[in-house]
Amino acid sequence: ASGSASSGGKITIGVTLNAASNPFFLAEGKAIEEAAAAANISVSVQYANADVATQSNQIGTFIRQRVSSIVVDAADSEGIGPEILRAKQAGIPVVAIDVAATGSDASVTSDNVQAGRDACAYLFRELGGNGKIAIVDGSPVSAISDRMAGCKEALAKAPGIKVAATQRADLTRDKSMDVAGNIMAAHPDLDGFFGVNDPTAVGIALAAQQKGLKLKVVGVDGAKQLTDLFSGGLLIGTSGQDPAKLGRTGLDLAIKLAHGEKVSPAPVLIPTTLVTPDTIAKYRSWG
Amino acid sequence: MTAAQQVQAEAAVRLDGITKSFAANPVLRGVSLDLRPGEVHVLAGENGAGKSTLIKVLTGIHAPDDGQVVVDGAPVRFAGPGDARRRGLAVIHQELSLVPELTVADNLVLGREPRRRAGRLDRRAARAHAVAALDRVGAAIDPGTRVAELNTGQQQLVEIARALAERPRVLVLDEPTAALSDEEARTLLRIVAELRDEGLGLLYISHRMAEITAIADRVTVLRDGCVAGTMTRDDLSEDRIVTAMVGRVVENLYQHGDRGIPADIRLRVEGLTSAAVRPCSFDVRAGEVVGLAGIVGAGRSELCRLVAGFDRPSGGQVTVDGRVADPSRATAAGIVMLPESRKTQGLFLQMSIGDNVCLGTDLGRRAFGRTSAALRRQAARGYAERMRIKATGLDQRVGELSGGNQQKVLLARCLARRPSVLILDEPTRGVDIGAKADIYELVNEAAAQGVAVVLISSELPEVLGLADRVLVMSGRAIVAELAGTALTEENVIRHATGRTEPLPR
Amino acid sequence: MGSIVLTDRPPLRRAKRVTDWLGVSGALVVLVLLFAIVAPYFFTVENVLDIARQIAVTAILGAGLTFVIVTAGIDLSVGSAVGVTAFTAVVLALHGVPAPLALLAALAAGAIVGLVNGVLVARLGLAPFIVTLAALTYLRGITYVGTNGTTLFSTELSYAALGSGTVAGVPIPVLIMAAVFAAGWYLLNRTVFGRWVYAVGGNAEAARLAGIPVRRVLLAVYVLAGLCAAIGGIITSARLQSSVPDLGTGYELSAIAAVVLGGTSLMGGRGSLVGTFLGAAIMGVLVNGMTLLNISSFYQQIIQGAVIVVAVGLDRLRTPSGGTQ
Amino acid sequence: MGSIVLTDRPPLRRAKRVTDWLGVSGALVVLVLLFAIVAPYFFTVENVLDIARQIAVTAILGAGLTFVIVTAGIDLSVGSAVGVTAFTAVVLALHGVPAPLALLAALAAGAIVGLVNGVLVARLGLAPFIVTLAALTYLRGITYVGTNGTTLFSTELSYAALGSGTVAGVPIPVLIMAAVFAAGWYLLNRTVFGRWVYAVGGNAEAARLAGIPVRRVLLAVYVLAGLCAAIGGIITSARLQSSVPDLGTGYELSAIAAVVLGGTSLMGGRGSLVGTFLGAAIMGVLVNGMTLLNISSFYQQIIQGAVIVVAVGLDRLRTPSGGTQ
Ligand SMILES: Nc1ncnc2c1ncn2[C@@H]1O[C@H](COP(=O)(O)OP(=O)(O)OP(=O)(O)O)[C@@H](O)[C@H]1O
Ligand SMILES: Nc1ncnc2c1ncn2[C@@H]1O[C@H](COP(=O)(O)OP(=O)(O)OP(=O)(O)O)[C@@H](O)[C@H]1O
Ligand SMILES: [Mg+2]
Ligand SMILES: [Mg+2]
Repeated sequence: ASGSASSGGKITIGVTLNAASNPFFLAEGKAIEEAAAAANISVSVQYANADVATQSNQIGTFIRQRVSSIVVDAADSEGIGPEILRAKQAGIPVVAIDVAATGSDASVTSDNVQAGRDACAYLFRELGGNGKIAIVDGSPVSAISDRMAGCKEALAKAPGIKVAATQRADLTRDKSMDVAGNIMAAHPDLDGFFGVNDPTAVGIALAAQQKGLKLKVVGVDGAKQLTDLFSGGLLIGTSGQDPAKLGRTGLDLAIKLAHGEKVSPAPVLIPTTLVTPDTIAKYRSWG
Repeated sequence: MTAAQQVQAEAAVRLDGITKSFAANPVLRGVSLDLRPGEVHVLAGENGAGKSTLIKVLTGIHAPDDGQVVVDGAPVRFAGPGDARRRGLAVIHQELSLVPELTVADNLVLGREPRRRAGRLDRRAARAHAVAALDRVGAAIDPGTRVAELNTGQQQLVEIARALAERPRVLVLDEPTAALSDEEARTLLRIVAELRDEGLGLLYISHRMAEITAIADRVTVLRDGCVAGTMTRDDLSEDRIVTAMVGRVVENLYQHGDRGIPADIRLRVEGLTSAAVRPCSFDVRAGEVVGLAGIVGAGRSELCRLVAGFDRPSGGQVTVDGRVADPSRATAAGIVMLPESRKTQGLFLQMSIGDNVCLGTDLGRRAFGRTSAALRRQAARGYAERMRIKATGLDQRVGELSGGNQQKVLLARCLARRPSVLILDEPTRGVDIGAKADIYELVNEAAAQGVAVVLISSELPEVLGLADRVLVMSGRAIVAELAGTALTEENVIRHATGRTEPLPR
Repeated sequence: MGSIVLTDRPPLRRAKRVTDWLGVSGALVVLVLLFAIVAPYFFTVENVLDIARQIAVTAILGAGLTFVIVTAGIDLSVGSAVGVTAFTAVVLALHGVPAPLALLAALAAGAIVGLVNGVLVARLGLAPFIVTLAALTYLRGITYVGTNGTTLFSTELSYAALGSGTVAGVPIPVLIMAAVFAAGWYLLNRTVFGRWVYAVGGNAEAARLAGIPVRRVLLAVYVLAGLCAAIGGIITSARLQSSVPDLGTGYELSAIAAVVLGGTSLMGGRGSLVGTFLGAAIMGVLVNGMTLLNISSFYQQIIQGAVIVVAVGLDRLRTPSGGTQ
Repeated sequence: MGSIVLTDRPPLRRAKRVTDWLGVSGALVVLVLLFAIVAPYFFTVENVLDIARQIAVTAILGAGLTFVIVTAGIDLSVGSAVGVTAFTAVVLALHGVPAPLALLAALAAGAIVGLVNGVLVARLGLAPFIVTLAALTYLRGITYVGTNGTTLFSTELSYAALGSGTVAGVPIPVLIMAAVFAAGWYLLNRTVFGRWVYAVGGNAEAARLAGIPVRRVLLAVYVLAGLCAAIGGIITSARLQSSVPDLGTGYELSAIAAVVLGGTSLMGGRGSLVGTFLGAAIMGVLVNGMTLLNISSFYQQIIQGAVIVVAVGLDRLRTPSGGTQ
């Protein structure tokens, strides 16, 4: 077997995605595997356990296998940089998907700032421009901090909105449920919540439901686990990302690079779409 | 009926040609022995002769490689210790086997707890069992006390009470008096005699000659895993036993070494005290052996631990050769103590003999703290040979040695530290007679070299035989100092049991 | 028979028992008072019940772990067992299996997990730490394979009330916790089996010689830990109305922290369920109070670590023994 | 005096020593053969060096942990210590501190972390498990506070070569690992301090009475563990040319798994660095081989867990002692 097949024959693409614990990355991986099968390309999809050193090692192994190109959804945008550089020195091009990765030859990312801005702006509109909200933040990775930045932009334009509390959970339902429950105990008069991803938003909604509170919650992701709960009335919207499209676009770029074609280094931004009970019919959710 | 047939008919248990090896090391080689109801059968032998191993085969802990255990005339194969117990074989092992964190009552009913419905512990019945069992051995212990808080003697009594509570037909006692004071030992022997009269068969292991001659109906002597001789009450004598055990004649066991004219005071203890010891003062001259007598719990160990810097005193001071010893660095002042419990306070059971001798000493040590196994072996060899440690080699793990040999390893370490003051806390506990003689010789040797020796022992003949002077402790204070003609067994007991007023000091 | 001279013993030990949880209960009282003063809403009935509900799962895992740790073992796999049992319950419930059966299946799954750990520890004599570390890994793998990495959820989860319902105002998870602790306490303190657990942890060799079925006791405690993990899995999945593949990650550490804070010795032979409950409570109060005060989660971690050290340190101060245990 | 009773020692014990790692080295050989056959590239010089580089950090952490575990302790904080020392080195290097000083500072940070653990364990007599569990928590908090949760990154990190450079074709992390193991081996097997470490783990009370400075030994092993964590932090941050706030999360478990796979007993008194290296190697070979074979990461976890059990199980089979340890 030979992997240095960029000169012809079947090409192999190494893919390493952040973590298997989040359906978002799984949706990316699944889309990549399907697209690769359709294009008769072999891919190796690995998940990095959210540890950038593990991800580094995985890229190292890809380099050793002399894959034709690499797709990475980085566990850390910067920390992965040196390993990407080593891949390039070995003549293997790298495509970053979902979040930027220092040194990549091409990138396809969601516009996370837009995602946060849209979700928050929508929440503030639904509150009539006035009210008291709380935010449940997550682990400080760039995709999450971008959403927070977007939300802050929206906040700046909504002077009637007061942020009563900002707390971090760990992007999971169970932790955010406890955190939100505690926030609600301290501030029983909240009008709304921004959860920085969908599991967080769902956790908030469950906490509110179990406390019998009526408030409005928005998230970011557009995952099925949130959109399916629209009927409950607590969750009112989310910024829909398209992991499958991120994956497929990334794979396309990786194939082109593997064949030696030129691609633009400018990041391809996959816009997010605001998903609400009104627009859900037009949206294909995932997860 | 011939004598042999009578044995056949009457034996409650019989061991037939038992052979047992650990790895390639044969420990028992075709040992046969029987035990009749209503007799005390003493098993004697040097350390490592295989006595405990034989007991473990008898009580289902080890399976024999060859030979068989016969109960009531039928060969049996025990599935485990519980199995043997159900057949009426109770055993008190050499090593204490209680659960320290549980109460006395819990321990007494361990493994056969009285229950109510649904596995519920019947606590009232358990307590009643416990009280009855303790009464049987005459022990005044609160059943609610945790075993960890009892001293060794009390723990031993609890074990005996537990074994007897099962109403066994056969009771095996592996060195039950090793950790007991003379007084306690006497009580135990009384109990043993009563049990024999009640028709129990008792297999009794001991290194104490006086005890053996006092209680034995028959004696079987093991040497190197073989039966070296069996004698009945009528034809047994201390000399015969010892000769069979050791394979040579041991003379003058308590040989008082030649001591020169009293030299300068080496160790001076002034008003040393702690929560467990009332203020004590005494001194020991270079080359002198001072005995410390008293009943269990008199505070002998506690006092010596203070002297050796094991525990922190709350007052008083210790001087060695005129220099005040810092209690946290007693070793630096040349005070070395052989602790009371070799297993928990002395040895590193997973490490080799060589390591155990060298640890904490300068043996086998080069510049910058370098050392190697070969260096340590080499350094330890002389000590091991002098102590006549019985082992397959200096690399053998100490945990695999018999109790007496373990004690010798520990003693070797103490001597390797070249002490100017040597404190020995029960140095011959569980040690066979041959080894005892060796140890006494070493004590005399050390004294002859000018070491100040303090000897704690619960065996009075030992203290009286070796010491130049004896301090008696009672109620955590020194109550008497005996020397010369006043140094008699009677005097020691009188002071130790508090039947006199404390001496004015 | 002659009586034996025995020394009088000061009643020192007994008193110690009562103060066994001095450090942790002291710290708990201080924290509660502190938060009651500075955090509005802290000392309301709702918030106290909330805290109780939030600690329920940790406390229940801790209850099972207490048995294991008293035998001088450890179970690192309870977090992963929460994940795999939650998955079992949810996947069956979503496929129309009646709730009682689905829950029984989850409990059975927990028992099997414990049985495997127990067999490896008790029969093969492997070290509990490594056996359950392996289980932590492979159970998570099994959950991922089973869920294919996705979240299973339903707004109509048949047994959701077990997570969010209340009886007379008390959340059901709190009632379950109370039941688990009551049963566990009875088992540990009032039955023969409980004595055996302490005996095995205190001196396994002595227990064996006394004829206690040491292996079966060990097997049983791991099964108990597995069952408690299953109860935790059921409550969590009921509350979340879903099975999340990485559910329970890291729970083992909080649960062990609760047990050890409660004074149970990792060396075995000593410990209590009351202590475990107090240990879980202190962590729950701390997190709740700090969140009410809107303390940054970065600082929360530092404070949590410090409180653990202080609580066990206080415990230690009353027994001024040097050296190591 | 009479005859000497030290009989000649059968060469049995030595032989036993050699098979101390039978299980893990057997499993390692089997895995290597298997992968060499089925995975192309596996048995190339580059890949073997790659594996060595990938296990370097785990193995180095394991080396420090071996000392701690031989004293019957544990250090759960090494993963968080990797994070905090990596941060120390990177932040200083990025602010223009010369590389040697920045690295020294990181080592000092590691030593301080170890010192704090050591003081709490050795002086206050707190249980190592809970002390280092607390450290795991607060050290992570400190790293988050220090970095404010962001990644510090520079393409020009002055000491980057320590992560990615090679000398005569051998990656520098591998050389560092070799140096750490050589020094550690010497310390543990050829110095009096090494004997003390075993003695303290085997019987702390006996060690104290034998005049061994038990507390200082304990202090020292935790400092060693902290230093090893700092070396791990330096290598990782050099490799990534950055300090990532959650760097090192969970590393403690891999490192402990390596140590225990290598036959070191968690009860103390027994263990070896060679074993720890083999333990780290087996995990590294497994992950590398499975990645080469493109095995799904879900199944990888299941296989990893199973291999751990099998390896320690094999180890156990040769010593057919029943019961528990
Ligand atoms: N588990 C074991 N593994 C290896 N060797 C053992 C084991 N148990 C005992 N031995 C060896 O068997 C021999 C006999 O030991 P045993 O304990 O039976 O002696 P003993 O006669 O009871 O001595 P003591 O009077 O000192 O108690 C010793 O040499 C000991 O080292
Ligand atoms: N703090 C304490 N609480 C309870 N009992 C204590 C305490 N300190 C010491 N003791 C007891 O005081 C007694 C003094 O014991 P010590 O060992 O010094 O006596 P001894 O004369 O050496 O007897 P032995 O022959 O048993 O060694 C022991 O029973 C010991 O358990
Ligand atoms: Mg014996
Ligand atoms: Mg004593």
